[in-house]
Amino acid sequence: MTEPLLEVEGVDKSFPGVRALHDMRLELRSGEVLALVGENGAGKSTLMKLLSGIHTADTGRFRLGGEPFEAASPRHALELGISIIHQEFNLVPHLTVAQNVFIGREPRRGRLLLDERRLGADTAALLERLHLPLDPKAVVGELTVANQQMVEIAKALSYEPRVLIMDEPTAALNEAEVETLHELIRRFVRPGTGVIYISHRMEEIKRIADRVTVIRDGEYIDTLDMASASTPEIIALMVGRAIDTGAKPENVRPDRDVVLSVEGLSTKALLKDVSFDLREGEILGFAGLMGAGRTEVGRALVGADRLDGGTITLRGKRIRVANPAEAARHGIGYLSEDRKRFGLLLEQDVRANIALGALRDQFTSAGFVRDRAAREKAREYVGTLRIKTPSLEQTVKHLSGGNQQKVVIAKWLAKDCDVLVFDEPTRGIDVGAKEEIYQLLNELAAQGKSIIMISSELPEILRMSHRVVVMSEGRVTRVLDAAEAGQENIMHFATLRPDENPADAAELGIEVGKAGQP
Amino acid sequence: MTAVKAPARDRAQASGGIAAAVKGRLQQLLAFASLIVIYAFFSFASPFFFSYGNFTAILFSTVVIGTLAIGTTFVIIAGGIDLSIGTGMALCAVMSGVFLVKLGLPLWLGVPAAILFGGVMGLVNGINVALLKIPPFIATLAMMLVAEGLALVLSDSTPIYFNDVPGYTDISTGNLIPGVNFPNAVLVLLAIALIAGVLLTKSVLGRYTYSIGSNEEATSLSGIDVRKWKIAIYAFAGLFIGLAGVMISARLGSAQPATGMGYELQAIAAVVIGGTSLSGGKGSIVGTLIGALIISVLNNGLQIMSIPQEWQNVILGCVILVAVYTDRIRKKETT
Amino acid sequence: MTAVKAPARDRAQASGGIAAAVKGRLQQLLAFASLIVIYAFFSFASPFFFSYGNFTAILFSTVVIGTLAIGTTFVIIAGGIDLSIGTGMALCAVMSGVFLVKLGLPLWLGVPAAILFGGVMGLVNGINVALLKIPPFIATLAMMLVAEGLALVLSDSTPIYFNDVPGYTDISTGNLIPGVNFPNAVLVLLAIALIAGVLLTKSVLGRYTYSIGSNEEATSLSGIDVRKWKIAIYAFAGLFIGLAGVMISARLGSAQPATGMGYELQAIAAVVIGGTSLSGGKGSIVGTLIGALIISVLNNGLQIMSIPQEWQNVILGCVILVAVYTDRIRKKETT
Amino acid sequence: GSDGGSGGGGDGPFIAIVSKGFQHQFWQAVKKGAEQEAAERGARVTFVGPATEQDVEEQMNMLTNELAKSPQAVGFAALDSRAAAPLLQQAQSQNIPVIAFDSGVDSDIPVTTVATDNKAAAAEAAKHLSEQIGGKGKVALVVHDQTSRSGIDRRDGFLEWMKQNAPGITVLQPQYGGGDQLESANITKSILSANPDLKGIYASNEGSAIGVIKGVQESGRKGVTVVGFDSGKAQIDAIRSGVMAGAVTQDPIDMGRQLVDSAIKAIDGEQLPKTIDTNYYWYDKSNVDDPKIKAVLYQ
Ligand SMILES: Nc1ncnc2c1ncn2[C@@H]1O[C@H](COP(=O)(O)OP(=O)(O)OP(=O)(O)O)[C@@H](O)[C@H]1O
Ligand SMILES: Nc1ncnc2c1ncn2[C@@H]1O[C@H](COP(=O)(O)OP(=O)(O)OP(=O)(O)O)[C@@H](O)[C@H]1O
Ligand SMILES: [Mg+2]
Ligand SMILES: [Mg+2]
Repeated sequence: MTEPLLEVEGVDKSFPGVRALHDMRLELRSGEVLALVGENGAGKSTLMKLLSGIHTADTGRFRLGGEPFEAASPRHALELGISIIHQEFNLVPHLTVAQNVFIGREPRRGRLLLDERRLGADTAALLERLHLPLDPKAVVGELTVANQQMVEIAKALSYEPRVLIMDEPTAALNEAEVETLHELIRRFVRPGTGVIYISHRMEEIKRIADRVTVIRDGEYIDTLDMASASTPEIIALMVGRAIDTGAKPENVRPDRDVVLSVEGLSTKALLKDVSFDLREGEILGFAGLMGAGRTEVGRALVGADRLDGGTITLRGKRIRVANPAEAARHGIGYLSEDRKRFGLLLEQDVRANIALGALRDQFTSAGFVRDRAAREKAREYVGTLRIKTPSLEQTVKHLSGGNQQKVVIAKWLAKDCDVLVFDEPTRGIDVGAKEEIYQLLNELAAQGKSIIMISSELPEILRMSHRVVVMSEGRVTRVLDAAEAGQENIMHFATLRPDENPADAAELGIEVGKAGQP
Repeated sequence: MTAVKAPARDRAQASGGIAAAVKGRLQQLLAFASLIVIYAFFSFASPFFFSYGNFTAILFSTVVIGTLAIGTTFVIIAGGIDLSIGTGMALCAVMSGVFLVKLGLPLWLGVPAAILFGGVMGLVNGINVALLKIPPFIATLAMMLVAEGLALVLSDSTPIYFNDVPGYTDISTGNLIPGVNFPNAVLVLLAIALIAGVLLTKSVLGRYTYSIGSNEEATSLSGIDVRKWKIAIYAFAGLFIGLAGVMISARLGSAQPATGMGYELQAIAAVVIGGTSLSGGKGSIVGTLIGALIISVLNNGLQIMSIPQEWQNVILGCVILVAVYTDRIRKKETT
Repeated sequence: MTAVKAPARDRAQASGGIAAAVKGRLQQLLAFASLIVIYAFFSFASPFFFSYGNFTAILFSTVVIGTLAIGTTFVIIAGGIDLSIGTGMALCAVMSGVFLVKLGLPLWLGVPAAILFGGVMGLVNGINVALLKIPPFIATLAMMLVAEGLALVLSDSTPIYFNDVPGYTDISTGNLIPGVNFPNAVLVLLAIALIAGVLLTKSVLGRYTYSIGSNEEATSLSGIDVRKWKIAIYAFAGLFIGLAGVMISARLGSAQPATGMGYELQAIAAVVIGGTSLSGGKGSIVGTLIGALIISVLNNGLQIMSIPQEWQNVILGCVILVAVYTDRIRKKETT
Repeated sequence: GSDGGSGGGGDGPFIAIVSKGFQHQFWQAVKKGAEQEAAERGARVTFVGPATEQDVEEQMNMLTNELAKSPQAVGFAALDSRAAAPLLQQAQSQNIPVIAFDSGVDSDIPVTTVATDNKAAAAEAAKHLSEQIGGKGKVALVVHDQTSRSGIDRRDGFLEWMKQNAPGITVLQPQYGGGDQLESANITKSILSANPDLKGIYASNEGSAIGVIKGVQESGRKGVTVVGFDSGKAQIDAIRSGVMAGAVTQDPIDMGRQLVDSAIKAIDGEQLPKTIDTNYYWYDKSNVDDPKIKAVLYQ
C-alpha cells in the first residue's frame, strides 16, 4: 500500500517566456488516488504531459515501480502503462465511439483488414463493464461534451494502465455522472495501480482522493492526507489566502422588472414548451442533468439553433432572433460551454480574443481598429480576472485550460450585453478565481445586467442563483426561489421523467406525449 | 441514477440504430439523385444520348479522371491535397514507355513498374509532407512542376509509341468479356473503385486516413505513428497516378509527355462534388465516382446536344452549383 | 495576492514584449531571406541578371499574379479559396473592353466599372459560399467555368483591342514618375499592396477575416454576422480580380478572352509560399508579395541563365520546396 | 534535345527564339530544325515558349527576358502581335534584328517573316475531304483552339473553302478540344453519337488528330473519313492503316532552319525578302513513303 508506484523528482520545464515547472516533485503510491490541485496555470497539465510523453522535461527524474523511465512518446507512455485523459479532448470527431476507443489497436482480420464486428463487441463489453451508457456506433463529434468525456474515460481505461491520469475529468460532468466516474475509479484502484486526479472541485477531491498534492506557480508546496486535511486548509495552500466558501446569493429581491420573457420554446431535437422569465439584475440559474436541454435553451435564445416554436419577448417587445449577430444587436450574448470549439480563436492572441466581440462597438473608428483602446481593455481584464499569460500577445492555445476559460469570460465582459447567458462559466477554473468570477457576476447583476447561469455544479447554482430553473428532458420542470432551492429538491425535479413515468407526468400536470404547462 | 436512465437511452439507441440504417441506405440511393436527374434530362433532350454506345462512351471517358480522383480521395480525406496527379500521370505514362518500349521489359513487369513509379512519386510527396512538414499544397505543387519537366526530359519531348508492345492498348480498349462491347478500361475503373472502397472503409489504412483527417493531433496522441501513415497514404494514392498513366497511354497507344496539366483540378473537383470535404475526415469512394460521372455526363450531354462550346462551360458551372446545392439541402433534410 | 504578484507579472510581460518585438522585427527581415539568397545567386550566376532593367522587368512580370494573389490572401486567410480568379480576370479584361471599346465609355468610368465588375463576381462567390453554404472550392470552380465561357461569349472569341482608347495602356506601361523608367503597373501593385496590408491588419474587415478563418463558429457566437462579412471578403477580393483584368489588358493592349486559366494556381501558390495557411487564420500581404516575387525571380533567373525549358520547371519545383522548407525551419528557430 | 535549348555551340552569334509553344510536337520540330541549322552554322540558339497558346502575358515575359540577354538576333512567333509592339520597339532600339516566324507580326520591325499559310493549308485539307466523301454529307471539325491565330486560321481556312466550293456539304459547329488527345477523343465520340450520318471529320493539329483517330476507332464506326493536320507517328500510322485518309503537314523543321538562316543573314547585314514561305504538303497512303514527303514528316 505504501511503496511508491510513480515518483517524480526535480523536474524543470520551460516554454518560451514561461517557466511552467521548477524543481517539481510528486509521489503516487500503489493503490491510491492522489489528487493534484493548484491554481490555473500552476503547471498541473504540464506535469501530466511530461508523464505521458507529449513534452519532454528540461531536467528531472521519473521512476515507475522503482525503475527509471522517460516517456518518449504518447505510445511509449501507453506501453509503460501510463494512460491519460487530457484536459482538452483528444478524440477523432468523425469516427464512432468504438473506433475512438480502440484507435491504434483495432482488432484485425489478417494484417490489413479490420474486424468491425469484434470492435463493436469489444467496445460494448468494455462499456458494459464500465457501466457507461454509450452507443458504440454513435459518431463522437455529435455527442455532447459530457458523453465525449465518457468516451475519453472508456478509452483510457481500455488500456488497463498501471497509472491512470485524469486531468479535470469532471469539468463537463454533473453530480450523477461524477458519481459514476468515482465508482469506476474505486473499482480501478487496487494494489499495483494508482490514479492521479486533477480537479478544481474540492468536495469531489474530498470524496475520492486518499492524499492531495498542492502546487503553486510551478513549484511543489505540500502533500496532505485527505483524512486529516480540511478543504479551507487545502485552498489556503493553493491560493495563498483563505476563501469564504459559505457565501450566499446577493441582492435577492422579488420585485424586479421582467427583461426577457420566453414562452413555449421548442426545438426539433429536444426542447418542449420551455417558458421562463428573466428579470432585471437577476442571476437565473439553470440546473439539470446532462442532456436536459439547458445548452440548447441558451443556443436557441441567441439564434444559434433553429427554433420550431415559441416566442421571445425583450422588454415587452417580441423579437425574432435569426442568428447570434442579431442577438448581439438586441444585447443578448451567449458564452458557450465548449470553449475550444465555440469560444476561442485558438491560434490568435489574448488581445484579439478579448476584443473580438466588442470590436465594432467599442474599438473602432471609421472602420479601423483602435488598437490602443483594445489593448487597454484587454490589459484591464487580464488584471481583474488574473489571467496568467506572459503577454497580451501570447497565443491562446498556449494558455492553461482555466486561463483560456477566463479569456472567454473577458470577451463577454468586454462586450457589455444586457442579457448574458453563461453556459458553464467556471469550467476548469480554480477555486480562487471562481470566487472572483462570482464577484464579477454579482457586480454585473448589481449594475442591472441580467444573467442566465447554466451550471452542472449544484453548489455553484446554490451559491449564485436568485432563482433556479430546473430542467429535465427538454422541459422546465420547476422554477425555484433562492430560499426554497436546495440540493434535494433540485435533484428531484431534475430527475422527473414525464415521458416514461406517469407519476412524474401527473406531478407536473402534463399529459404524456403532449406538451403542456409545467 | 445510471440504472434509472438506461432503458430510455437503450430504446433511443435501438430506434436510432434502425433509423440510422434506413437513413443511410436512403442517402446512398439519393446520392445518385443529381446524377440520375441529369442523365434523365439529357435522355429526353436528345435522341442520341440514351444508347448503350453512348453509355459506355461516358464510362470510358470517366476512366482517367476517375482513377486519379479515387487515389486523391484518400489524400483529401486525410486532410491533404495532391496537385501532382495531372503531370505525374504524364510522367508515369512516359515511364511506362521507357520501361516497355525503351528498355523492352515484358508487359507483366513493365506495367507494374510504371504503377510503382507512381507510388514512388507519392512516397516522395508523403515524405515532404509528413517528415519535412511542408504544406501539402506546396509539396505537391513542386512535384507537379518537377513531374512536368521530367516527363519532357525523359521522353525527349516526343511521344513514345507502344506499337511494338503487343497487348498494351488492350489494357484499355480491349474487351475482356467476350462478345460484349465493354471496354476493359471501365472494368479496371470499377475494380479499383471496389478495392479502394473496401480499403477505405474496412482496412487499417482507411481507418487512419479518416482519423488523421479528422483530428491529426488526437490520432497522434493515441499512439499512432501519424507520419508513417501519412507517407503510406500519399504513396498509396501515388499508385493510382501510376495506374492512370498506364490507362491513358494504353488508350492513346502512346505516352504523351505534355498532357496532364489541369487534370488535377478536374479530379479534385470530382472528389469534392462527391461530398468529400477538403478539410478532411469525411468522404467516400462512391461519392467520388458519382462526382466524376456527373462531370462526364454533363460534358457528354452538352456536346451531344450541340450546345455552342463557349456556353457549355457556363452551363456546366451552373449545373455543378445547383447539383451541389440541392445535394446539401437534401442531406440536411434526411439527417 | 494580486498585489504581491503584480510586479512579477509586469516584468514578465515587459520582457516578453521586448523579446516579442525584436523577434517580430527579425522575422520580418528574415522573411526576405529566401528571396535574397535566390536573387544573389542569380546575380552571380549570370551577367545579365543584375541590372536595373531586369529588376523592373521582374517587378513588371509580378504585377498580374501579385494583384490576384493579394486579393486571394484575404479569401484564404478567411479559410476559403478562390479558383475563379484566373478566368475571372480574363472576363474582367473583356468587360473592360466592352465598356471602353464597344460602349465607348470614358476611361475614368470604364476602368472603375471593370474593377467593380470583378467585385460583383466576388459578391456572387460570397453569396454562394456564405448564404447557400456551397463549399468555396466548388462555388469558385463553378464561377471559373462560367467566367471562362462568358469571356468567350462576350468577346465573340476574339481579342478586343484598346488601340482607340488613348491612355489605356499607360495604366500599365506608362511612367508616372517623369524621367525614370519605372512602369506604372509596378506602382499600382505597390499601392494596392500597401492599401491591402493596412486594411488586413488595421481594419475591421481585416480583423474579421482572421477571426473567421481561425474559428468561424466562435466568431459567429461572438455576435458577428459571419455571413455578411464573408460576402464582403469575397466581394473585396473580387475587386482585385477586376484590377488584374485591367492591368493585364492594359499591358497587352488587348483583352484576351482565353487567357487566365492556370493563373489561379500560380496566385494561390504565391500566397501559400508567402506563409499564409490554407486552413485559414494566418497570413500577411508582405508574405504574399514575397511569395509572388520568389516565383517571378526564379522564372526570370532560370530563363536568363538559358536553362533548357524542360529543366526550368524541375528546378523551379525543387527550389520552391527548399525555400519553403528552410523558411519553416527558420521560423521554428526564431519562435 | 535533352542537352538543352542552347543547341549548337561555339562562340558564334547568339539567337534567342521565342515561340508560341514548347511542349508540343510542332514546336519541338521547329526547335530541332533551328538547332540543326545553328549547329551547322556555328551559332547558338535558345528556344522558349509559353505553356499554352493563350498565354500572351507569359510570352511577353519570355521575350523581355530574352532581350535582357542581348542576343544578336531574335526569332519571334507572336501570339498577339500588337501586344508585343513595345518589346519589338525595344529590340529595334537595341539594334537586335527580329525575324518573325509561324505567323506574321503586325509591324514593320521584323526584317522578314518565315511562315506557312495556315489558311491555305486548311483549305487543302478541306479540298481532299470533300473529294473523298463525294462533295456531299455532314462533316465535323475538332479544332485545337478557338482564340489562337493558328486555331482560327486552320478553322476558317477549312470553313471558307467548304462554303465556297462544296455546297452539298453541311459543316457542323466546330468543337474545341484544346489539343488534348483525351478530350478530343471524347468530343469525337459525342459528335459521332449525335450524328449517325456523319461523313467526315477534320482535326486541326496533331493532338486533335490523335484524339479523333482514337474516338473513331473506339466508337467502332466505319465509313467516316478523317483528315488531319501536322504529322507525328500516330497520324502516319493511321494513314498507313487507312483509319485516316490523309493530312496536311507543314514543314516545321524547315521553318526552324529557315529561321536561323535568316537570322544569321540579318546579323551579317544581308538584305532579306519580306516573306519566306515554308511549304505545306498533303500526304496520304499513296505518297507517305515518298522521300520528298518523308523528309518533312516528323515522327
Ligand atoms: N505549449 C505551451 N507554450 C507556452 N506556454 C505553455 C504551454 N503549455 C503550457 N504553458 C504555460 O505553462 C503554465 C502551466 O500551464 P498548465 O497547463 O500546466 O496549467 P494547469 O495547472 O494545468 O492550469 P489549469 O488549471 O488552468 O488547467 C501556464 O502558464 C501556461 O500558460
Ligand atoms: N451538436 C449536437 N449534435 C447532436 N445532438 C446534440 C448536439 N448538441 C446537443 N445534442 C443533443 O441535445 C441534447 C441536449 O443537450 P444540451 O447540451 O442542450 O443539454 P444540457 O442540459 O446543456 O446538458 P450538458 O451540457 O450538461 O450536456 C443532448 O441529449 C444531445 O443528445
Ligand atoms: Mg490544466
Ligand atoms: Mg450544456
